[in-house]
This record gives sequence, structure tokens and C-alpha cells, in this order.
Amino acid sequence: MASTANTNSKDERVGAQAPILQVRNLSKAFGAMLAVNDLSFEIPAGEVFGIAGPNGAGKTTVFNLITGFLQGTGEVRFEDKNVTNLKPYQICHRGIARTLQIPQIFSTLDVFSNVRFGAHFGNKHLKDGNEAEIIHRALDFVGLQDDKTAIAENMDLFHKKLIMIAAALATQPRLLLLDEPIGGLSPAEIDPLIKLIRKINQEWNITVIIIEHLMKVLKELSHRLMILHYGEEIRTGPPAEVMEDEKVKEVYLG
Amino acid sequence: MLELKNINTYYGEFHAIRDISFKVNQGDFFLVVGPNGHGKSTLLKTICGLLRTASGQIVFNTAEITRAATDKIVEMGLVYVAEERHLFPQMTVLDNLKLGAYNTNARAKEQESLEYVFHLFPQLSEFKNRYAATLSGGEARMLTLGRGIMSCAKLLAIDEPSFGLAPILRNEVFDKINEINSSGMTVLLVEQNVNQVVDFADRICLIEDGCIVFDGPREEALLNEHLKDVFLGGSYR
Amino acid sequence: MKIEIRQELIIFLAMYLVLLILPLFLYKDAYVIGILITCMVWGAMASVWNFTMGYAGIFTFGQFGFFVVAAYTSGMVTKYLGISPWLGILIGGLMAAVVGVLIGLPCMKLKGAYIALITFALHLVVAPMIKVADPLGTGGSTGLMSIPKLSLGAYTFSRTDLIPWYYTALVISFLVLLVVYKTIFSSVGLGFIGLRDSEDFAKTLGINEYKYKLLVFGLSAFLTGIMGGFYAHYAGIISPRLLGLDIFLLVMLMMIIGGMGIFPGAFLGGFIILFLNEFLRPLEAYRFLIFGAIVIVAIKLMPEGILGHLNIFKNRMGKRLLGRAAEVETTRGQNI
Amino acid sequence: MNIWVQQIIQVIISGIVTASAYAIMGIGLSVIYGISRVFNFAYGSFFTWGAYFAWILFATFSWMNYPLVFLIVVPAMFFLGMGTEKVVVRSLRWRKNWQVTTMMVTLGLAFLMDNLALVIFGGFAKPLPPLFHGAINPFGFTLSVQDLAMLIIAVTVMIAFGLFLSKTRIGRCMQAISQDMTGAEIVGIPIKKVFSYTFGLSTALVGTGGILLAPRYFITPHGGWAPFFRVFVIVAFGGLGSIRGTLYAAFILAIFESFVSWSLGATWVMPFWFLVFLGVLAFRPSGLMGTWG
Repeated sequence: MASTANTNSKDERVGAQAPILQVRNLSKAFGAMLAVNDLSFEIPAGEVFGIAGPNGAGKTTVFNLITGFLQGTGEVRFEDKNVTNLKPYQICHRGIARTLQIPQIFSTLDVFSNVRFGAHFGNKHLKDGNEAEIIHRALDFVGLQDDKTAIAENMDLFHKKLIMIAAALATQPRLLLLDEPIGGLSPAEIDPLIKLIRKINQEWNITVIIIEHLMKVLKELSHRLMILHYGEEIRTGPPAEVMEDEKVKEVYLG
Repeated sequence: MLELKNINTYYGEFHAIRDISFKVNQGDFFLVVGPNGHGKSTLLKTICGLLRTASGQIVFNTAEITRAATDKIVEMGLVYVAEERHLFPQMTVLDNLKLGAYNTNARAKEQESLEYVFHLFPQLSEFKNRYAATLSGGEARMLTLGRGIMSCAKLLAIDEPSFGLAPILRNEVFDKINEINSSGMTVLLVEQNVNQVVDFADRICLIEDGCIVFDGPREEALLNEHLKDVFLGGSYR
Repeated sequence: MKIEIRQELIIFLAMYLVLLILPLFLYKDAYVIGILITCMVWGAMASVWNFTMGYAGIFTFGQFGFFVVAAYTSGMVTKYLGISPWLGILIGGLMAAVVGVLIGLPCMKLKGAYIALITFALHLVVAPMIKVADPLGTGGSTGLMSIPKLSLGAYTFSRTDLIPWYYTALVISFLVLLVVYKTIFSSVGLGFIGLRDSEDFAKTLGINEYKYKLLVFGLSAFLTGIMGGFYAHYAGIISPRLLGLDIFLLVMLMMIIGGMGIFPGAFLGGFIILFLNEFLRPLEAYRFLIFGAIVIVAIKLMPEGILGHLNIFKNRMGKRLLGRAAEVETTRGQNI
Repeated sequence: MNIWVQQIIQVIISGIVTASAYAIMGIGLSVIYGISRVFNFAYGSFFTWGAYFAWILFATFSWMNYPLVFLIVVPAMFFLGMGTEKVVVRSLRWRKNWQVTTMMVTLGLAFLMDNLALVIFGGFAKPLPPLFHGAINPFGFTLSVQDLAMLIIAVTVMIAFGLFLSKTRIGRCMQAISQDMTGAEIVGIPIKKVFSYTFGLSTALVGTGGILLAPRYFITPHGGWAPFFRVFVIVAFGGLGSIRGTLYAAFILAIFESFVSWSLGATWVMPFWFLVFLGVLAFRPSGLMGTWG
């Protein structure tokens, strides 16, 4: 099947960049089930990389392996340093942030403190004076400045997702992993979020990996797209090409 | 068949359902749409007795079920099919189905219902001795629907059956639900993927911020500008 | 950061202001002064417990274990090694912290209810260990007796004049509560509350959860231990009876009545419960029967505690800890 | 036969007998957790009260015998447990952190029950008559008829309980609830009723344990805590909520206990349980069957 090698060149915008993340022969088994099977891919700095696939294809497991929530075999390199099987907080300090599929926020804290958590704990060598600035920049960026004193648990799903993103940004990452950021939102909310993600990539210069079910979103956002099926890569490449692939159609799009 | 009168439900201090009233008629395919976190699932849980309503009245087949326990409501034939599957993982498919027929009415018709479920979902009869934990997402979804039917349901209240399914499986699930409805079962469906189900629905109701914004037959809904804007028009699905 | 005057701080300081001047009116009444000292000891302990359970969300039932370990440590090093009691208290606190961290290690990977079980097991286990360790000088089941009294310069504290004890208890408990307050409303407290609210989210944001969880165990054991050390020298005699269910329940009630997850609540609860205890004393055996019933009724009817129900605080965490849950709790594992 | 071998076998037999009593109590504690997620700290007090009820019967009626005592006390314990669930535990269930809250409440209940016993019966130890007199000597070993009866009763209870869980409708409901509580609720199982039954059943089991063990020891108001702690360790060792794990753990630990008691003396029994517990914590906090956490 197609691999990363022959599709890289087709991306005009970011093809020349050095890879920020390299994943080599990543595998993870739960009992007898291979959730991720010998997966390898590279992501150039500045790219928006989409991952799609049927449920149970191992998408979230890939994120969990990269961010240290799960331990697997294989190698993960970030900015040319080996980060395989580091603890989640170490991964965060290296500059990789992520959001969770089911929004989890600090429900009893206000929005400001939620974001402050990221700024305080996510930046290992932060000088005190900087913290407030980072928090406000993140709040401004996602548009939560007016809600900063609201208790997080009273916010709706869309705003909870924004809190997660703002807190992740406050850790000042260079790579951001978004796990189904659009899931459960109404179309009226999807549009602004897509714009936001694009701005994260372009204005903040953050490389983004995004797991998503909605092909239209991936088509619009991602430079390249990888389809997973039973933990294996089916096809990787520019979204338009991938979505025309016969095998992808067969196993996923229908 | 099912009537809600001025229902209000709270999540702690959060007013999730505000003064909702509607009627579901016998044999209808009643579709509830609305953004996530705006109270659709809360509504279904309230109807099925998993959550208590603070005020208002729920009437099912002339009997008031406002504060009845879930087991009583199930016994009357109002059955909830949850978004999270809530199967019994260490039991076989067959045992899961049999537990669906727990209430007295359903137990008398257990064999009959089982045949119908296996007819509807031939895969389930193939897997009937497998443990529920080993089923894939699509198969598990079929099992939840089958288990609901086993309860001798007169009305199935289905919560986001497409949740977590690949596009290819969603259509299959919706087709099955339509088939169930065509055989005479009343269906109350809460769903995000409006485009794929809108053709089956008899009546559509839009909930935003816990309030009903629109409630009417499908033909009317398709003409409603707001509804079109929010869901049918700018669709990503 | 700018200085914020919180209502928690105001109530806390006001309580100590009252305690500071109270002996001016009561100095003749040794009985009441004695009760007030006990109130401060157990109230401070309840506050530390509340910090662990209410704020950090780690449901430990092992605080008495720490208290007793520190009391015995301080009592024994001063009695047998002749170390100054002040230093003994500190050594007791450190010993408790070591035990706390050791108990914290297996608790790292467990969730709420299991931690409660394990730490309660610690509680149950300390008494038989003290009895077995009799040859080491613990005094076995009769207890450790004639523990050296505190002294300041040439002055040695005595049971005939409780005022010096009173002000020592006041200073020590004030310091303990101050540490608790400072921790809760600092970035360290932010880490604890974050881990309590959503561990996964906290981990993605770069918190070292191992360090923080051990810190909770270590810090709360240390602070409890300080109170335990002081208690040993104040009481002069300690026995495994300290681990009996009666004192355990009284201190638990202080926390519940005061309001879990509400800062000075448990300290206030200490005074309420201990004065109630004195009030009920004439009832003898029936007194504990009544307290058992109060535990049940208080948890059922007043999950937010007195301060919580008085609606004093804008952002009441206690409500979210024990109040009615929004949703029907679901399957295995999710509800812990 | 070698005297040592004979003694060791004797120790093992005695271990098996105690194990059987611990096992049914352990199952009771484990099952209530597995099904209704409640950890009952008043378990030891129910143990004591089961024995006190038996004592009352023996003290009031001179013609009382054990079959009748079981027939009266076990159902009484069942209803006492059901009532406790309804009055004390039920309303807490849908609160946040209710698992810890119920622990606190059952601690309060334990305190209430212990002190009630103290007020009613006083602090003096009460004896129960032996289950049976005499002993038999199969293959040269001494086995008191009382121990034999204990073993037979306990094994019968365990088998009956296993059949109850797998064969009866209510037993299958209990299994369903332990696997997915909400799932059980939405198929129409009256879960609150089943919780009550579970609590009742668990109380009946510990009551049975109380009557079986009381003739060997004495009954005191706080006497339930020592057996409770043992059962607690057994359940932790076996894996909370795992019935099979509890069974294994009960037999392994009780036989060890009787070796410790035989070789080091009775004072070392509690520290031994403590060491086992520490070992469990350090090496396998999830228990034998790994159902914790």
C-alpha cells in the first residue's frame, strides 16, 4: 500500500520542512488485539496532519502512545530527540500538547484558572512575570476573555472545548494533537472552530495533528491525511487523493 | 402515545431542560435534533426515569410516568437505548438479549421477540454465543437496539445511535431503525447526523439551550429557515 | 501576583483573634481552657484532613495513623534519647511524613474508594503494631507514659497552668492552618485541585502527578504529625486507644459539620463537636450512640456542612464534593 | 505416622475450618461491593449482632437449638440488612463521591451498633454453647464435630450461593448490575430493590459467620473488628468484588494463620495479617484477581 515516502513530495506548502515528529514501527496490543500495528509516519514542521478511520482503528491509541498515556513498542522522535515512552508531563514539557476526545476540564475552577494550569505546569522554565501574559494571550485567542471568571462546569460543550484548547496553547507547544475536536458540535459551532485551528497552525506556527470523523473538515484543514484501519495505515496523502482511493472507500467511506 | 407537559430538569444547578412540551403519536418516527450539550440526551433520560424532572408531567399511554422508576417505565413499554452502550460485557450476546426481556410482559414473549431480533439483525444470531465485550462498535450498536426490542417495547427512545460509528456503519444503523419503525414501533430518536435520518422522520423537533425552538412535521421543518441554516443547510456531514 | 483578601482568610484570622483574647476572660477556668486546647489540636487535624479530602480529593482515612506514629515517635525520642521536645515534635512530623509517602506509593495508581480502604487499613494496623513493638519501648497496650513536658528556657510547662499550653497550641495550630491556607490558594493548590477535577486533563497540561500525589500524602502526614507530637507532650501519656473509633468519628464529624472542601470549616467544626461532646458527657455510654447517629444524619442531611449551608462562599467546593450529583452515576470504574 | 506430619495436617485442617467461615464472610463483603459498589464498614458490627441475636435466643429459651437459631437469625439478619440499605445507604447513592460518603456513613453505623450493643449487653463477654459436642478420629486425626459441622455448613452456603448467582433470576440480575449498572437499569431491572436484596444477603452471610464463629470465641460489643479486619484483608487480597478471588484468599490466608498461630503463638496473628496486607499493597494492590482500580 501507499506509504509516506511517495506522498510527501506532493505537498507544496510544507514538504521542504524538516520533520518535527517521526514515528517508527509503533505497535500496541491490548490482549490479543493489535490496536496499533507497526505504524510509521513523519510529520514536517508546520503541517496540519489529519488522521481518520473507522472506530477502533487505533487513532486515539496513537495519540496516547505519542503523549505517554500508554506504553508501546517502537520509536517516537520529536524535534530529532527520542521521546518514546516518556511520562505525559515530560512530553508536555518537551512541547507536545494534546486535547482529549471527551472534554475534561477542571470543573470547579474558573476558566482563567483552567488556562493558568497549562501556563503554570506546562512551561517548565517560565519566569513569573510571563505567566499572566501567556494566559491572556491564550484566552484572547480562543475568545474566552469575557468568560474568564465563569466556573468551567457551567460552560457548554463548545466552550469546554475552547477551554481545553486554550489551556493546551498556554503550555506553549510546538506540536498540538487534537482528538476529535469537532465531535458533538453543531455546524454553527464547527465553522469557528475550524478557523481557530487554522489560525493555530498559521499564526502561532504550531504543527497540528487532528483526529476527525468528518471528511469535509479534514479536507478543508489538513495538508495530508492518513487513514487507519485496524491499527494499520491504509493510505496517506493529500486529502483529495486519499478520499478517491478505492480501498479507503471500501473500508471507511462507503 | 407519549406526551410531555412543561418539563424542567436540572443538572445540579444547571437548568438543562426548560419547559419542554411535545407529543409523540403512535407509530411516529419522532426526531429530536439540536447541538450537543443543549439538553437532548437529558430529555431522553428524563423521560425514561434515569433523571428526575423538577416540574411538569409526562404521560405515556394514558398513564402518568412523571416520577416513576425506570423499571416501571420499561415494563409499560417505553424503552431507552443509550448512547453509551451499557451492554453486559461478560455475558454472551444471547444472555444480553434475554436480560432485555426482564420485565413480566416481555418474558412471556421472549421467544417470539428473539426470533424477530435475529430476523432483523442476522449478525446477532451468528454471534449469539460471543461475549458482548468482544463485539465491534457496529455490532454492539445492533445489540443495544435488539436488547431494547426484547423489552417488548412500544416506544423506543434511541439516543444518538450514530455516536462513535464510522460513516459506513451509520447508514446501516439508520436503515435498521427505519425498518423497526416501519414494522409499527414508535421511535423517538435523538440525533446529530440530521441529513442521514431526516428522510425517515415524520416529525422533527429542534432543541436549543434546553428549549424547543421548532416542532412540526418534516415537510414544515424542511421549509423552516432557521432549521435549514442550523442543520440541513450548512451541513458538514 | 497581587494580594487578594479572601473571605476564607478573614474568617480564619477572625477565629484566631477570638482565640487569642479568650483566655483574658477564661484564664481561671482550667476546664474550658483544656477543652479549647483539645479543640485546637483536633480542629487543626480535621483541617489538614479536609485539605487532603476536600481540596486534593484524595480520600484518606489514615490521618490518625500519622497522628499516632508522630506522637509515639516524638514521645519516644524525647523520653529515651533525651532530645528536646520541640525537636521531638519536628522529628515526629518528619516520621509521619515518611510513613505518609510510603503509604502514598501504592495509592498512586488507585482511585478514590480504594485509597480510602488502604489508608483505613493503615489505621487499623497501627494499634497491633504498637502492641507487638512493646519490647522497643512503646509501652504496649497500656501506652507510653511520662512523656517529657515542653519547656521554654528555664520554664517547664506543667499541668497546673494550662495557659502556656494554650498559647503553644494556638501558635502551632495557627502555623499548621496557615500552611494549609497558603497551599490551597497557591499554584501548588491549583495542581491539587486540577488533579482532583480531571487527572487526565491535568496530565496533558504537564503536571507531574506522581510528585504531587506524594506531596499531598507527605505534607498532610507532616502537618498531622506536628499536631500529634504536640499532643503527646501535652497529654503526657499516649496509648493505642487513640486509634479507637470514637476519636476517629469525632474528627470525621468535625470535617463533615464544618463542610468538606471549605477551608476554615473543619477548624470551626472542631469547636462545635468538642463542646457538644462535653455537653453530652453526662449521658455516658449513650453519648457515643448519639454521635454515631449524628454522623449518619449529618452526612445525609447536611452534605455541605454548616459553612456550606450558610451560603457564605461564592464558590463552594464542598457542594460539589458531597452534594447531589448531577447525573445518575454509571458503570464500573467511572464513579470512583 | 510421624508426629510432625500429624501435627501439620492437624494445623491445616484447623486452617481449612476457619477458612470456610472467613470465606462466607468474605463473599458477603465482596459481593456487596461487586454489585452495589458499597463498602460496608459496619460489617463487623453485623457480625457481632448476628452472634448477639443467637445469644438472646439461647438466653431466653432454654429449649433453643442451633437449627432453629439459624432459621430465625439468618432471615432476621437479611431483613436488618435490607432495612439498613433503605434507611442509611440508599439516598446517598446518587451523590458525588458517594462511595466514600457511604464508607463514612457505615462507619457511623458501626459506631452506633457497637455502642448500642454496649448499652444493651454491657461490656462483658457472652458465650454461645458449642454447635456440637465430641470429636471423631478419622485416620488417627482429631476433628471435633463442631469443626466438621462448621465446614459442612460453610461449604453448603457457598455452593448454594454460587447456584443462586448463576441460576436464579435475581442472581442473574445481580451479575448484570455488577457488569453495568446503568445497563441493568435501562433493561428494566429494579436496581434499588436488588441493592436491598444484596445488602440483606451480605448481612445474612456475615450473620451466619457470626453464629458459626461465636462458639469458638466470645461475643463482645467491639468484637467484630478483628474478624472484620481479617475479612477486609482477604477481600483485598482476593480482589475486591471477585468472589473466586475471595475464596482462594480465604483458604490461603486462614491456613497460613493457623501455621503462624501454631509455630509463633497467637500474639503474632494480627501482625501476620498486617504483614500480608502490606505485601498485597506493595506488590499487587489490585488483588489476586486484579479487579481493583
